[in-house]
Amino acid sequence: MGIAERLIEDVGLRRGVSKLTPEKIERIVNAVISGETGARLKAYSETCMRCGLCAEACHFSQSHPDDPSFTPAGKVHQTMGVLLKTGGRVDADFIYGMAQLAYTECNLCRRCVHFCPIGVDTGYIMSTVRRICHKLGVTPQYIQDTAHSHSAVYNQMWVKDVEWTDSLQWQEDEAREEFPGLRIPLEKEGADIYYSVIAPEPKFRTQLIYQAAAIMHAAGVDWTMPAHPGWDNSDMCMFTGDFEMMGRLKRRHFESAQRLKVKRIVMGECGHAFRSVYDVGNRWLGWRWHPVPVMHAVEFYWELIQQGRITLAKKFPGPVTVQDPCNIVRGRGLEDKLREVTRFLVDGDIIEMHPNKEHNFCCAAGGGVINCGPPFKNQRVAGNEVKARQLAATAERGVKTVITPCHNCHGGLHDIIHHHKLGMDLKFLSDIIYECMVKPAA
Amino acid sequence: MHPPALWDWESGQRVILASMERPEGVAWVEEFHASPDGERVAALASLEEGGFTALVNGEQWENPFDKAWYPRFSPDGRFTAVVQQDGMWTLAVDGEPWEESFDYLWGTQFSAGGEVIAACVQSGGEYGLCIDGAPWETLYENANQCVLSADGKSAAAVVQLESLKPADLEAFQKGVFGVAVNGQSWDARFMNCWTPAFDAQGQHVAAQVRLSLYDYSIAVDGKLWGENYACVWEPRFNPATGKVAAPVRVKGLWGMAQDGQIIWEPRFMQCWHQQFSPDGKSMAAIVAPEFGAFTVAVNGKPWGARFPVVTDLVVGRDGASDGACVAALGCVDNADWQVMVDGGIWPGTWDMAWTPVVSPAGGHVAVKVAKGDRQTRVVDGRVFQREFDKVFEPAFSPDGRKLLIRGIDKGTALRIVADVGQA
Amino acid sequence: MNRTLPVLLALALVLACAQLAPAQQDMKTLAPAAYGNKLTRPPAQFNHDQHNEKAKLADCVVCHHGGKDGKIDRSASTEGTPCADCHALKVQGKGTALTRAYHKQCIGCHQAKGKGPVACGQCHKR
Amino acid sequence: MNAAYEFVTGPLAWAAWGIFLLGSAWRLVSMYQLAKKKDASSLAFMDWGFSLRSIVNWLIPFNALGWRKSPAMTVATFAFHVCLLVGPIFLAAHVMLWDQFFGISYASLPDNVADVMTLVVIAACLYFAGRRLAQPEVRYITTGQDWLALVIVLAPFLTGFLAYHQVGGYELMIILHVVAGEIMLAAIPFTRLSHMVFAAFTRAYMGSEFGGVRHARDW
Repeated sequence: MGIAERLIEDVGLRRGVSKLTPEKIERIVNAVISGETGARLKAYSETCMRCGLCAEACHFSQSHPDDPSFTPAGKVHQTMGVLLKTGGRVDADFIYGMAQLAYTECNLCRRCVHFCPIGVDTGYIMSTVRRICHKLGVTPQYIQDTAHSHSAVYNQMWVKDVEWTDSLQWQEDEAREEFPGLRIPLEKEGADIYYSVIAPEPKFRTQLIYQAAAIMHAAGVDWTMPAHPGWDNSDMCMFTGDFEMMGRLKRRHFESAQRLKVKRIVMGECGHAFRSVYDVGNRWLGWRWHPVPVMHAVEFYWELIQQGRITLAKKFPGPVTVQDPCNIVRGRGLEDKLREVTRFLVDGDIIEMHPNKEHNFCCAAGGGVINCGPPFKNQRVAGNEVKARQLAATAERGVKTVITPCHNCHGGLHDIIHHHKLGMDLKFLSDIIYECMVKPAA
Repeated sequence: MHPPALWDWESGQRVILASMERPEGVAWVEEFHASPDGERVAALASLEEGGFTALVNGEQWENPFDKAWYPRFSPDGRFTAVVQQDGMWTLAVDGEPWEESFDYLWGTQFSAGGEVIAACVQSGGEYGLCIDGAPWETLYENANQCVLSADGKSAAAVVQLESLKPADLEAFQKGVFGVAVNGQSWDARFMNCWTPAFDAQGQHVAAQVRLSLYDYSIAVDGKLWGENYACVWEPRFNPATGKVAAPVRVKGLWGMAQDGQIIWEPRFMQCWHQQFSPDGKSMAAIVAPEFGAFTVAVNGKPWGARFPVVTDLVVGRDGASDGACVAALGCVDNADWQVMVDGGIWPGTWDMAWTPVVSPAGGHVAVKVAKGDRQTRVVDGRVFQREFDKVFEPAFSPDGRKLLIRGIDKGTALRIVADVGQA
Repeated sequence: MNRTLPVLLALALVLACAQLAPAQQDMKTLAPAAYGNKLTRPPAQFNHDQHNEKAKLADCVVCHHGGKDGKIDRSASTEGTPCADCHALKVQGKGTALTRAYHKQCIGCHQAKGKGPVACGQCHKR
Repeated sequence: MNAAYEFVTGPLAWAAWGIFLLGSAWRLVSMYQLAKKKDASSLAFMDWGFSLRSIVNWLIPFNALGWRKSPAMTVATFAFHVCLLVGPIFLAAHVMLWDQFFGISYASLPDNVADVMTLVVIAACLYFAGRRLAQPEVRYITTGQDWLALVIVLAPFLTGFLAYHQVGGYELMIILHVVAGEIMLAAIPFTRLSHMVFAAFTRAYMGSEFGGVRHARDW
């Protein structure tokens, strides 16, 4: 049992380990551990009592009940545990497995936090393992490619400067057919809201930008989007362990908003991006909090509804269930607002998944796992049988729609629903708001 | 009109545009901009019959365009916008489009005096810069982070020198990026290049470069410093000595290096936005001596004030000592903005504040500020008595005695010249 | 047969008396009445004469000291006075409580001499 | 016997307590220094209220999701920790020693209660050992350190129980018991048992992040 028995061939990992020597491994492992980690790692590694309670926490271990190498502590045991025990004297094959495990078998969802009496933060340990992998140059191909894209064009999808504004202008044109006078105001200094998205939106999911513009227009929001890089709030570098690039991206994002003198940043329905600007990237840069307030779309829609700025022409037919994304629920406590918004939009019950809210199971896509691409897809889907069971239980009670306010959750649940032929639809809140709201005429 | 010495510095108030109402035939008017001399206000407008135009002091441009965006006044007072006609993009300057048009054009930039206008262009899938309507001879797979020298005679951009196949890690890590100056790329290629910057004379270019996924340095005219760092931020040339300074990260902390030598010991949680004084004798930067606590350091020595966030650092001349006048903004959670000048904090907090302006001869600082829906400015710590719906960047007369206030209030665009002492 | 009962009764009486006012000659344990009938541990094994013989103790005052206010006076013998007469189970103010007095007296001496029981179970035998 | 007993209850006891107290203090201080140097962005979020909120919520049996999902372990670990701490501190014999050595006197448990608590600790240790052997997810992550910690904890209770009941050679057993207890004390700062020193802080940090930043429960 263990990662060595389930290795998956990946161009990036193979290329990375081919360049390693034992000396380099030892040097870098120790450079990261002694140079970049401190009391947290020391305390965690020393006081983890190996009680195994966390086995109940992880969707991977719950989906592989007979394989203890999928438990949170089991994952640490096979990675950081070995590095600390051997002082980094491990071979390249070990690094291959360690990287595969850290990048593709832990979503950094931190559900295990609810299971560890001592408060060991497995997500932090696995992030540190990833940091070491990054420093060793051993990262899966597809996520590394997004990291490259981030560094070259400040977004994760190789979207060039022109393609960004061009997409916005194209969406603006389209939307004006439906909403005469609608604007996607670019570079509007002093706007209330700076709206930022992740690069897949201009690249593949332009309807989300369309919908956001429609909602902003209908609600009469004073908003803007930047015409320069910084608009992409996503951050795969945070997940590859390239913290220097993570910081660079976050700096660009926040300074883009600061330059426009906006009051706050509202971001689309993405979880990991929220995490990167809410409490990760900002800290690497020395900011205790985000220097410009950031608000996830769930909270923003909730606020618009509270203020009566969204009126519905109809309600969305329920029942529905809601997926609680780890980064905005366990990471920000938006579970109640998510339900209030859902209740406002939906005619019918919210059939809850069990467990739910901050105890909900991860989608198995987040934490950069889905971004590691096709080689790891089967393992990822197999690693979340529990989510399939959760969803199937709601489907049995008549749920056809899963409200999923997170891009990664969308990707993850889509694959699970498809694999298990659950026949459920996934919706962003903005899909439903757009579909149901009163659309202002000219 | 340029230079500012030629502007009307007669004290008093003039109405530039009495009514900012939407004219007949206009579907909507976008955000207003004011010319630096305050003589003109302009906005882009959508026409009811389709197409876009600009309203400059209420007058429409002669010919409308299919689309128009990115409105900017040049420092010498010309109103520009990126426009599209028949599917092709170009720049319109006071309503006149450049002769050449492109598949796409964006990111208008001006020389310090405004005589030269540049923009980024894409033509046939290739990218480069276009200066006063003339594109670079060589265009690239990609070009971004464009920058124009102060005199407008040179332009630089980060360029991609080779195509990348999808997800080709090997090729990317070998390095396909460089810096092109006036269309001519450096010989050296890097994994990444960022923020090219010109020296005062527009002769040299320095940029951040990434040599591997982990090694960062500064390249000047394509030549590396020789020292590598865990990370670097944007380089700046000393206007007097031509030396290059850049923040560098060493063992998890930030300091400042100059031409590859550490000049500020790495002891900050953050250090960035360094600027030299006009005489090159002082350098200031935004630093965080502790986690979450920012301030300004001048020549490596931090001020006593601490804010969770510090922005908008400017370094100007100090009139009295002939040294440097350093101003910056501090805020808490993007609210409660305060103005710091030379280590002191002005009284009063604001919902928002804009980059401080130091008078050219030194001695005075003006800051645009907002409270609620009203905007005004603070000069040398005193609040200007009058509030506006909107004000634009402040400007001092060359002798520093007068202050130009460009504002919009109750639907009227105003130009006010006030004595600095009474402002 | 009919002589058995009186003998048993006499024995019982002697034992009862021994419990109430133990004669030194018969003393096998230290379990004064002050503790009542609820002892935390089995009574400490203590055979007075045997102990003194073995320890070569001729002078009674070594154990049966005088004193007051928590200060021991080795010049004033309290020979014949049971410990519990002076050391109350619980003390108010100065003075040493009975248990502590026993422990200090016995263990202290054993430690000083390097002989004799010092750990709980050595005296409080089951 | 007397010399050995005096040694283990005298110099060795001082040494054990010294190692325990000074060692723990040193570990705490050095850990704090390390945190200040290397974990400033974590330390900055420590918050008394949220720390206590987390600690209290985890101290309630079956309150945390983790407790609810493993009820047997929850019962075992709560019983174990309560008995482990309360038993020795309030054991009459130990109270008597405080009294004898320092004149410090405080309430003690009835011996039969303490006896049961000792058995609970021993039983819990056996249960933990059983889990380590029988439950795959525990066996997989068990290391020598974990066995060592278990043995170190089990030893004083087992020897104490035997000494109390005077089974086996009492004199040897009591010395073994004292030594085992001293080993445990001295091992606290330097083995897995250091969770006694650090767990409050790791828990507090998690509570602070979840309370003050994430606005979510961490239990």
